[in-house]
Amino acid sequence: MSRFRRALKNKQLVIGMIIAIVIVVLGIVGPAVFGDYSKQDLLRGHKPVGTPGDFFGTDALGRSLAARATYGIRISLFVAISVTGLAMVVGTIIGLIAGYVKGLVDGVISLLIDFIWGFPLILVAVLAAASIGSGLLPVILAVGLVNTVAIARVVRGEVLGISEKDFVVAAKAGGYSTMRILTKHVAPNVIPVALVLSSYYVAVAIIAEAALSFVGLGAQAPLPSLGQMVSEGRNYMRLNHWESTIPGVIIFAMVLSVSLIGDGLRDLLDPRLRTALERARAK
Amino acid sequence: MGSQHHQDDAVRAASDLVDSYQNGRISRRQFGKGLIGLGIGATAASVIVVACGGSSSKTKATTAAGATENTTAGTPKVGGTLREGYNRDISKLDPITTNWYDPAFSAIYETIVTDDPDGKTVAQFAKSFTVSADGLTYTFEIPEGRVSHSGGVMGAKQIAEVLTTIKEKSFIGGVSTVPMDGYSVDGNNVVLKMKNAWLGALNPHKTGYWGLLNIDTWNKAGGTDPKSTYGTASTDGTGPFTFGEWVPGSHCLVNRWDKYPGSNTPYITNKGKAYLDAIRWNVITEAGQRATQIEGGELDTLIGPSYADLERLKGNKKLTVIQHPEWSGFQLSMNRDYPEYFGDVETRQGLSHAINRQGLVDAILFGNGDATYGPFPKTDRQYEPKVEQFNQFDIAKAKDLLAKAGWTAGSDGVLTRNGKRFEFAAVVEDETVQKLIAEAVTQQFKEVGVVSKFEVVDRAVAFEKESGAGQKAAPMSLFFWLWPVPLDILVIFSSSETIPVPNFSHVKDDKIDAAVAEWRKSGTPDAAQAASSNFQLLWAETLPYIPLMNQYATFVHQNYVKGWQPFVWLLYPVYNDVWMDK
Amino acid sequence: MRSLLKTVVLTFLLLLASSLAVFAAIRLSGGDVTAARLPASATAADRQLFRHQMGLDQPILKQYATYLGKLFKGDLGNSLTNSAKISTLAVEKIKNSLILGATSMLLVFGIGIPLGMIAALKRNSWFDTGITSASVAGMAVPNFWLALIAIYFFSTRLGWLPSAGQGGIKYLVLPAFVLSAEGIALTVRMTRSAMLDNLNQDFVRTLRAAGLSERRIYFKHVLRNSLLPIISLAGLRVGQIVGYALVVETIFGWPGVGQSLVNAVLRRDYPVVQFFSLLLVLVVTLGNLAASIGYTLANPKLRK
Amino acid sequence: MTDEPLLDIRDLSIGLRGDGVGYDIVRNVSMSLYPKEILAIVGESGCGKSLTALSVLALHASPPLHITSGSIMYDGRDLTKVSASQMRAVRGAEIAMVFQDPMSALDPMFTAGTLLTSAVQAHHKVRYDVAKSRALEALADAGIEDPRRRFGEYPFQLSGGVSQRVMIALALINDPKVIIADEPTTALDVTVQAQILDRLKELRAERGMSIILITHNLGVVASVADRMVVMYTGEVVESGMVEEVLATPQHPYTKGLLGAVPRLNSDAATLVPIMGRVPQPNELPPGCSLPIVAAESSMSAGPIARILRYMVTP
Repeated sequence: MSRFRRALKNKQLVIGMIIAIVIVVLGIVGPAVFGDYSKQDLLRGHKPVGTPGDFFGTDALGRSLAARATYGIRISLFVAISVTGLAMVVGTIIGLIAGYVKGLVDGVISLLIDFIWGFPLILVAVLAAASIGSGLLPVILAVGLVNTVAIARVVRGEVLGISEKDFVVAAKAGGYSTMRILTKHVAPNVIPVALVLSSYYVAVAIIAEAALSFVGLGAQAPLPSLGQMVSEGRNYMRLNHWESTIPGVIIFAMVLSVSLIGDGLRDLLDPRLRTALERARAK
Repeated sequence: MGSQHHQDDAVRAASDLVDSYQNGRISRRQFGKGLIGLGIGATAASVIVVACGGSSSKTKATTAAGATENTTAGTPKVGGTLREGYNRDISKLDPITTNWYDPAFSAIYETIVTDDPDGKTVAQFAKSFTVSADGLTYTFEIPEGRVSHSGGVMGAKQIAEVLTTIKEKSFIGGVSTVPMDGYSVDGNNVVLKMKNAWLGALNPHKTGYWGLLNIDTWNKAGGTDPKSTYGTASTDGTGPFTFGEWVPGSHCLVNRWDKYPGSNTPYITNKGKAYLDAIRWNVITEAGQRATQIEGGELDTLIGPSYADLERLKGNKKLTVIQHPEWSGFQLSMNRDYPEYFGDVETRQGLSHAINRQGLVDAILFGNGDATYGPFPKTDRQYEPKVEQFNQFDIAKAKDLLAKAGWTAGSDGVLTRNGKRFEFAAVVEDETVQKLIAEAVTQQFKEVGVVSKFEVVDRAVAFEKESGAGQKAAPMSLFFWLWPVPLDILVIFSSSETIPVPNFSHVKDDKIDAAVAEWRKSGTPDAAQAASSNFQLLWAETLPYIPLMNQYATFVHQNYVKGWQPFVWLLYPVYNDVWMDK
Repeated sequence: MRSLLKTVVLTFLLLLASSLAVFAAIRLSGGDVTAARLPASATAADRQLFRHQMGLDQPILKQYATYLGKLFKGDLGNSLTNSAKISTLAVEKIKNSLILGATSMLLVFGIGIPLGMIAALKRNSWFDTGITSASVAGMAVPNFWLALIAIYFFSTRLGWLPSAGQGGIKYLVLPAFVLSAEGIALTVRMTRSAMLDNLNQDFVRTLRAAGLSERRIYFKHVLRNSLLPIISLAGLRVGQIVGYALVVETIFGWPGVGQSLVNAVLRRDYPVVQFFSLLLVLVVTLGNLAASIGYTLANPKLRK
Repeated sequence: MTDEPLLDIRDLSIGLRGDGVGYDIVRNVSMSLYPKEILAIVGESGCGKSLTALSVLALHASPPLHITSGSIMYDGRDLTKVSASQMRAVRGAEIAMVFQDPMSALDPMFTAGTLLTSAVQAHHKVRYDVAKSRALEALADAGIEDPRRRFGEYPFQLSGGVSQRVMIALALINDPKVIIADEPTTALDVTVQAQILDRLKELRAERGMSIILITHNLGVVASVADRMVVMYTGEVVESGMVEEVLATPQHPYTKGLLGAVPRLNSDAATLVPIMGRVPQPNELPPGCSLPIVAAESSMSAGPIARILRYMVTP
């Protein structure tokens, strides 16, 4: 209860959660409420927000901006959350192994991790698109790889610190199996860090998906990705800026909400973890 | 006498109609209807109008005041760099190996003949030219003492060699299939011998692909080798400007050639070297930015602003907007190597009737274009208006035809025939207008239960995907073709000789082949018109391709730019007359 | 210093490995130039001959070795799209990207560090709140959208700055700011928290007790300590700039490596993709290396 | 010893303000430092002794800590009321401090020499070479054997003992009248502790300085200090000459402290721990600070208890 109350007192967390809930709800019910995102009406193109009959405006082909944007949220959330979630699981396991086993295994893993971590997600995604072609797949692969590595890196660092701690040393001395020590003693201490970090990587993933779609290497038309909507809308900034404003604001709000949630969770955490997070999120 | 009188009335009526259309009082559609109402085809009307001293294809120039400005008025000033915005990336500046040509071609190169603003063929590099009475021999008189930019001699021998090289080695030279025996030298003349008389013989020669260059320089730089530096690091033409710099994706710069002896072309008023010091084409692929840049004074001239910005540009007092219809257009190929989809005519017609062409023109081009129902745009001299009986937007008819072809809707609404769903992949070039058309068409097909999935690719990749043999080619592609004379080029899109390129639909149809052959043999205007009408109607009915629309070419210049006059017969402005009053 | 040498050697090896990975990915992914170079009508035998001539039938490692060999001789091959020599293209593009990238790096640190310092110094003031909120927003706003907004206001509406293209300094302003926006926000944040952290360190009290002026403590001691984490992550800033340059150059029509790479990927112009991606991998790697060298040099503990 | 105190702290209270809390951590503390004497302030961690010392040079974290009442008289001035620049002139030049943990109290990015010369130049407009020679002197004065070498070394290269000597050099360098040493030996091992304390005593003799020595180690007090002040929960509970206080402690807390000191001649088993913990100021019943040793045995609960247990158990 006290933890919950403390969370409620954290403004960043509360605001972030509210925005996130609104966006998730929009992504879930939006397409049902606003109808078919591909339905066009060529005579009703470029309508601004507030037009009777097309309250949230339309794009060049008279398609509902609201229907498209909410469907875009779905795509974005799918890529960002599911892939980062997977990355968290894999990254945590790799980090646990590297940090705990040490030696050559750790040497090789951490060398690779450090190397890949230095690469910007967008470059990796573009290279992926160059080798397997445009679409959501290269974005998913790139987000998966970079986020796995990023999480593994931090988890490894945490594990290195924790495995020096008395309770782990004691557990080792007590003859517990490595598996048991990792799962019962080490993992519970690093998973919160991995979780909070993931929220930042979700933000990175949302931006990467949008940016890739914006330049035409991500989601392909007529699938309405937010980045692609911004890209299509930019030709009509003067005519009807909503075509790029609506998806633009949504991307902004999504990234902002996850960042705020991340910051809020970080503040709720042990200050010892804060430094680690602060450094890790510098990415 | 009576009949003469009747014709005068018709001429006046047509002339008024053309006038109304040109001044924007009536729409293209009304114009077309008006012509039909008068009982004359557009082709006839344009002939009449030309006879009257007007021109149906005259370029429209509007300023904010609504007045048409004489853009060549005043005493030319020498100097300055013209900054021209261009909506495409600039291809390499080699006429022979490029598959697309850009405005810099008309600054660097001259062609042997060209079109004048009235569409009449006139000499450009040649001093003069003649056609034999049987239409089998074209003789071009080559001026003496002309050299290329590098100083190389450009005599009859050299010119014949260039033309032969173009004919034999260039991709475009190959597909243009002019029925010719070849070029030869006769003293100061270059002689073109035809296999049979054909009205279209000179048309390819007016395009940038036939730009005259110094063949020795070209060979030395590497010829057709992909590693050739010709057109990327240097060029060697005879035009008023020389190669300066070419940075793909960014810009291209040419400088005045001070040894330019002046133009032979009658309508070019500047008979000496160019006024401008240099011209720089800036590649601006972002549609919205093109208008912003010319409004901001960062550009002097602009080719192809976004249609979304057009009204605003027309309202700008500092700018002049010039528009004319493009010969080129948008078509949908239907690969016959997939007969399960496109093998029968009812299916093709069903798909075609599902398309709301006027809607596309209105929504995507903001009305700056025409729906097309046959292969040619309405502005073409030999346009056959009867094609408009076909391919009108009619969902019910579309559904009927598809049902007649044996397609039945499945539980999810998607049509199925013999267990095969009507669902196929398609290809579209990565360009704003084409992408939007593809998205719109996808949805329109969906309305009749057909699922198309367009993949957006670059122009080069699209070409690759369109041109694959057999099942390797995409089942459908949306493409925009570029050529100032559709008659010459569209026939080969459907000829069985040109599978897989550029007959992207892989059509093998005896009737169409016969129509093409007939057209290639037409030596007189009447024969040409008859062959052309036959071909157009056949195309519109049997649909080797689904015609969509053509767009208006749009040009914008600052009012201080003089002599920059793009006209309908050429793709790009001519630069020798251009000067800036600032 | 020894560990630095190790880092350099390892980085070089990893660079080589990753360049091979990029090479192989592009080659194996159907990035066979045959289809692009030969006309569609070419026969299977023609294709086989072409592949042999181009060395495409060799094992990938051998092809890679050949490629590297040519690379070191300065033969980068030709673009498939316009046949231009890549070495000719590259010079101009690299120059442009360097101008934009270096300006952005300057902005990231030249603006980010001072703003972060002021925010830390005046913590909890309206200025601090403003800067901190702006940096949160700055990290969340997608830069391609920021670019559109910036173009809309500064070029389209106000007409102050050109929206695209190249020319004088004024052409550089918008792309450089958009490219560096997120980096500035992050640097502000990091600087602020590092400054605040260090202000609470024991050594600050010692210096105060010795009678040093606040200004000297702040600008010499606290700043120098706070720069360490900023330097250690400067490599990431390089990476970030490189990554975002792919998008930002495209929007502003800035003819640099990023724009060329994206276009080449869209066009499947593999020789260009190959060279420019290797180049960017190199830049990112060198950026990280430079940052770790900088960190070593700035940190007395590692320097000795 | 004259009767005139060099430094006179009167009724000093320091409060914590902010975030809806407000209470005094140090209450009505008075103590005087006379010329050439070593005054020890004794008490457990958290009793306010360091805070009192820090407040002399206004080095307490402010905000959230504020001096709420009282005065600190030095050289005819009330240091609680001087301006920031006047205070800066006092720091290091008149009153210097030596801190507890030398490893973290020295700026890791600068050499010992830079720190020392900066300290000189903060008070005197002298050339660098002058400052440098003073720094070398100070290092020698602080008992460092190879001053030239140490001058160019970074804190991480110095051992704990040497670091603390550098700190002392830093305190000595501007020849102050008072040195406040806040647990200067806690972080050091025993032999080094003795050397440092001896050095402080010598300095007092050589230079005639006054020293305030903050410690919780009564052994140190007994061997070094002249007078002592015992603080408990933010208040002074006992003060007087060292011999007297140690011989006849009046206050139960002082007695408790004495009982907790291991003696060489006694059996380890007789070591008496002080039960419980120092109550937090906000936990004290109003007006009373005498549940002196709250014999609290609930050490198994609460985070602080956990930390304590962690610290107590080996």
